[in-house]
Amino acid sequence: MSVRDEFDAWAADGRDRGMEQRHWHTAKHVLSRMPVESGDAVLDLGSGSGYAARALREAGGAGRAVGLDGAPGMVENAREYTDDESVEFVVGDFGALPFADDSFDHCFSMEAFYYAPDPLHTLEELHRVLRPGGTFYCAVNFYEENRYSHEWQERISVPMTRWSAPEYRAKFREAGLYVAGQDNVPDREVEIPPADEFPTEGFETRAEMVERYRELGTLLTVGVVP
Amino acid sequence: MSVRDEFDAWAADGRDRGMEQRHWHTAKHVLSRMPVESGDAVLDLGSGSGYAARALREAGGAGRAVGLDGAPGMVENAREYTDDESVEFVVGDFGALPFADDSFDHCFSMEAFYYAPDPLHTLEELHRVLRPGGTFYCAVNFYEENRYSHEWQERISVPMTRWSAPEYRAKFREAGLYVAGQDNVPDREVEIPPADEFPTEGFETRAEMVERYRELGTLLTVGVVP
Amino acid sequence: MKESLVDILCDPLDKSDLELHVTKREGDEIIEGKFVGTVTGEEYPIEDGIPDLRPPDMRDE
Amino acid sequence: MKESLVDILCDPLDKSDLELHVTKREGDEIIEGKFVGTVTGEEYPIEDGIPDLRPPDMRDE
Ligand SMILES: Nc1ncnc2c1ncn2[C@@H]1O[C@H](CSCC[C@H](N)C(=O)O)[C@@H](O)[C@H]1O
Ligand SMILES: Nc1ncnc2c1ncn2[C@@H]1O[C@H](CSCC[C@H](N)C(=O)O)[C@@H](O)[C@H]1O
Repeated sequence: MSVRDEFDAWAADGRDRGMEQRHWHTAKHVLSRMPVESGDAVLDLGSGSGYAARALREAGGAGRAVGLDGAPGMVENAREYTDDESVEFVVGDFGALPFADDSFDHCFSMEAFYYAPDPLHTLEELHRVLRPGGTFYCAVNFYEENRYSHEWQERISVPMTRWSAPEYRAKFREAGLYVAGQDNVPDREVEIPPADEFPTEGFETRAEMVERYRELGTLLTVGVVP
Repeated sequence: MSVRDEFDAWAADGRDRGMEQRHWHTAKHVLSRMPVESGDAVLDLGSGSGYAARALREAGGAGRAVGLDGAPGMVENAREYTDDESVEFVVGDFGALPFADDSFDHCFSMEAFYYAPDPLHTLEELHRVLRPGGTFYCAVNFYEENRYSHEWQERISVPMTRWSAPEYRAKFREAGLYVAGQDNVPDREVEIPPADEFPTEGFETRAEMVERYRELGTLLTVGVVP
Repeated sequence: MKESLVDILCDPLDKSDLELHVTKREGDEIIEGKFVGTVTGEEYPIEDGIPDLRPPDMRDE
Repeated sequence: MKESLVDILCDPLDKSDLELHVTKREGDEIIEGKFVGTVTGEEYPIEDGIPDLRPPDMRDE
């Protein structure tokens, strides 16, 4: 199935808003670290419901925020949820970014990067569309160290790339980006039931759920264009 | 009073260990974000008891960690607390770093940078001693937005520079560094008494203490050498 | 989409410039129209205010 | 301090190379000695294994 088919279905059944709600727990911390200056142009790669582009404009002070997504249904929803002239959404593919060189000051991406058909090439594309000194804030919950995420591929028809944290650093460098930082941003908000309610649908034990959310959380890798 | 006089006194009466304990609450989060690769050379600027240099070697995998401090008493203590051949301490001043160009991969500094007699010059020096792509993780509790820190200068004889968060970003850029990120790292560990125990020695109300530690916390600015 | 977005858009295939053709506007907004690659000649539709800049072979319509 | 530290140290005044003079070693460690600036001629002591590379006017002794 194509990106369009898979994610238009998500957009149609409300999973865009569901993701926004869950991802916000860690995304807000990631967004608040970005060195966005008033007037900057920022890109949200794989924008889904568009919350990050909106937040970067409203709270972050960006002059222009652009969300790119490969699923037209996602982009339609994002546009509908947005009431800000300086937030724009574009249908486009991670494999062939439709942006001129040095178009953006910073780029954010949450739970989307690993869908890129050729992630190293996408890093090279980001290198191209970001100005020197621009940052790429790449946040993922699907990665090698997060063993709780491994089974997700079974439920998603689009192939996913599962790098480890060191692989993210190595690939960023291979694409010519500096690695400015990397860490696990914990989700402190998802509610974790008392121990006697386990096993649940998702976890055998409470300790596992604690590990998944409070420790592994979201893997953030920050790249900088030389 | 000189750096030596002020901080040798701190080293003599155990304030080096006291700071280590308090600063660790946020320093450990800052350290864990640094993109240190196995074998890297890292600098701890204003190393005090030396805990950060030790942590960067042990947990961070650095090949060599060097702590620099202007107070010989601090350096003596740090050396005494350290049992690792690859962690070294040097007496030196923030105003004239005794390191060759491109000597380090990364630099960490906690609660020390603002003592630099000319902080912009120190940023330029860091630019010089870090290799291209090297990062400067600059953590401070004394800064403009943290109004609870303003009075500290009254109790310390060495002049302190009180920049705001935007000023940190602007000065990093003025020194030729890229700004890769900035945020407030909360101290979630310091114990905050129940509301009816306020006013305390430090705070009028519980809300103030919550703001100071859980919200303002430590200001982290991350610079990258182009 | 706003007309100003054109400044940063390019042809996804070869990163060359795009030419904008507008068939419907609402105030500042471009609602219907298309982009044409100045080098590739490829067409990229703008519908309901949304430009579709996927490589043409990814548009399954 | 280890001898290998010399690789990254320089004269704080003009960043030129330093010459190492050792008067006491313990295994790999240099315990007593001094650095001399190859250009400035300034001396920087090593005492109890600790090199003092502050600019000389900041050493108040
Ligand atoms: N190759 C590709 N090109 C462009 N977008 C893609 C893509 N593969 C997946 N996507 C988009 O990436 C998104 C992943 S879901 C994450 C959405 C949002 N960032 C959030 O945090 O909630 C989907 O909207 C999907 O349509
Ligand atoms: N101009 C200067 N040059 C070198 N070191 C300095 C300095 N001004 C202050 N310092 C050192 O900076 C340290 C600040 S206290 C912080 C120590 C340690 N980083 C911690 O987190 O606990 C002191 O050890 C002091 O001696």
